Amino acid sequence: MTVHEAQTTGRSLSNFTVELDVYSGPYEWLLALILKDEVEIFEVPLRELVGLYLGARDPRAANALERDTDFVGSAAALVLLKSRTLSPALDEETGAPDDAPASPEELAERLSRYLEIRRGAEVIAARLAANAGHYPTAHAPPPKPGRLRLAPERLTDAARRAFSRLVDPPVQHLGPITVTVQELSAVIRTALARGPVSYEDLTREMDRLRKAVAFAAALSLAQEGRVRLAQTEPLGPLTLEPPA
Amino acid sequence: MRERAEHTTERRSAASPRPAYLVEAVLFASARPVSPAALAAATGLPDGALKAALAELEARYSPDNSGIVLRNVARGYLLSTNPACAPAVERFRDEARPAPLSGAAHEVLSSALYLGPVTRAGISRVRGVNSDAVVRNLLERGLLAEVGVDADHPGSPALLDVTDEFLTAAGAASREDFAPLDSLVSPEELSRLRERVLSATDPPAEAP
Amino acid sequence: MRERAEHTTERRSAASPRPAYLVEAVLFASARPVSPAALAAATGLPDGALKAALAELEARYSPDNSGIVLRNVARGYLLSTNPACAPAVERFRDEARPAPLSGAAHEVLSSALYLGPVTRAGISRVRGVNSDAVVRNLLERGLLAEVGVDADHPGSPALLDVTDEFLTAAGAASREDFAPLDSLVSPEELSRLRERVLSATDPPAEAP
Repeated sequence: MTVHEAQTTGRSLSNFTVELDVYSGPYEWLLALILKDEVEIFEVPLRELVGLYLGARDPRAANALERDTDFVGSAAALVLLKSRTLSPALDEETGAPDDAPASPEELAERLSRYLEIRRGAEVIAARLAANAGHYPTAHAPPPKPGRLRLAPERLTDAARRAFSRLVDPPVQHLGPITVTVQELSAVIRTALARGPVSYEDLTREMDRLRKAVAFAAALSLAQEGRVRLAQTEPLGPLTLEPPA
Repeated sequence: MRERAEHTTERRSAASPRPAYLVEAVLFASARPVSPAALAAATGLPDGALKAALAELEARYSPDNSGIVLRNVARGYLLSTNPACAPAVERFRDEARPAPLSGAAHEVLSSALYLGPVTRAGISRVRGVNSDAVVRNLLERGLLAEVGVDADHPGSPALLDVTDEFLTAAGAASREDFAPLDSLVSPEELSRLRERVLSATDPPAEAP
Repeated sequence: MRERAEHTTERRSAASPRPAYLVEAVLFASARPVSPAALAAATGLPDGALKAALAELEARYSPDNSGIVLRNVARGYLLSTNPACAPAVERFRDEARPAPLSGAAHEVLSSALYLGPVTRAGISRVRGVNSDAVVRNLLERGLLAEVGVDADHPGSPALLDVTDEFLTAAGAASREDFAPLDSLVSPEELSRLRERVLSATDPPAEAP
């Protein structure tokens, strides 16, 4: 551990802010907002997020290493959460998918309805795009004083809502995290001792969650310079190589 | 109303701005669509004169004729800048065009438009994923609103529907401007989908 | 700015609304007089074209020709309603229902009510999202006001607080009429809140 690491503990990412379609503000809030369902993880472009971090990264900063470590740690958590969101919701007790269709008939029915709604969404997207750029008059007089009515309950509800975001959300409902980045880092390093390995081979036997964490671990090792990631074409096979 | 109309007519004999000018001035002062009834009340114009004034203004404020356009949206009339001039307006206000909504948001709006009023749970069921965060975002943007509660369900969950702001943003005079849901997907496509699902989930031997 | 203007000129060759339309749109979207320099910057028009556009608009928006008039006032050009149409506009304003406030606006107001006077940055930090646009709207509506500056922070950012008009709208005689803060949030939340607001524009202090 370096002297810098010893001196600066926690909050290393506190002045990193992000501008995304779904959220703009301090990065350290994003995770909390996601866990509280204020921002849907599904909509957070992780790749863009990593790009923003790399763009804002200052390798000469005193706590650069700590910041990198913190970022990789939290980005790995986001990958984990996103992979869970993408897998079907499982009922904790029975392990059965939540609200599953009772019959193939019902499944077909639901998918048909979803297809229609999806088509409707495309129509709406096109109409909103076609009508963008209409700006309203700036000449509307302010309403007469005293016309506006504010409900005090809505104000106190809003205060409760906004102010309670400051406390870390409960994460128990996410269930135990049974695999860690450290574990998968060890797996990767063991594999690398025998030479380059493709991500696909490495993760072939793994479940979805482990695959996601392995990916985060590979990124983390690459950040630390302990692994080189090679990908010859976009979306092509990813190869992990020992450092030069 | 009648009294006002007479009053205005009387006064017009003196100063008398033309009917179209009165409507133009009122629309200029409103950032939201103004219903024909509200226009009539403010200007004191009888129905025929109001219609004629609006027709005149629609020609005057057409996209080919002006930097300001008149649109019939959300059951009312609204003047706004011509989108062809939007880059100049955005530079002037030093504001970027708002980012387009996400695909998830479009699906939630589609659910509310076609199935609304509908609960959050109803939207999530149709989409197959929890939609609460997207709904919250659309409520904040004023494109969805809570319009009542579903008293038939435990906890009386709120019912959501699209707003006039949504209709305005989509350039729609009313929800009837949107093609009906069952016209969006062809019967052939639906039956192909059905076949695929049933053959994938049901062993053919078990089919009756 | 220069670079932007050149860029626009280039792009106009494709779609090219007429110069007068560009100026018209910018004036429509500005509540304040716009100087010729600002018009030129926004529209990318050279001096001669801008003068010609303004002359065209002055004829179009003269008191005899329209419900909207173009005025050349001390600091620039301003569109406004034709005074002859003022009674109709006034009646409209009397009857128009004020636009309801969004959930975001309620959160910003409650932040100012309970934590004010507070800076824009403080509000944004408490809510976790940039709140500048919402704050601007509430300032325009007279529900928030700048009541001083925070001299302890770089740039001396303005301090915001709720106004008397806000209290009237909420039917309250004073801020004491609202439920106390510690009845709304837990002690843990309260201490986080204080930390958050006080850290305001500085990078937050290192954890203890």
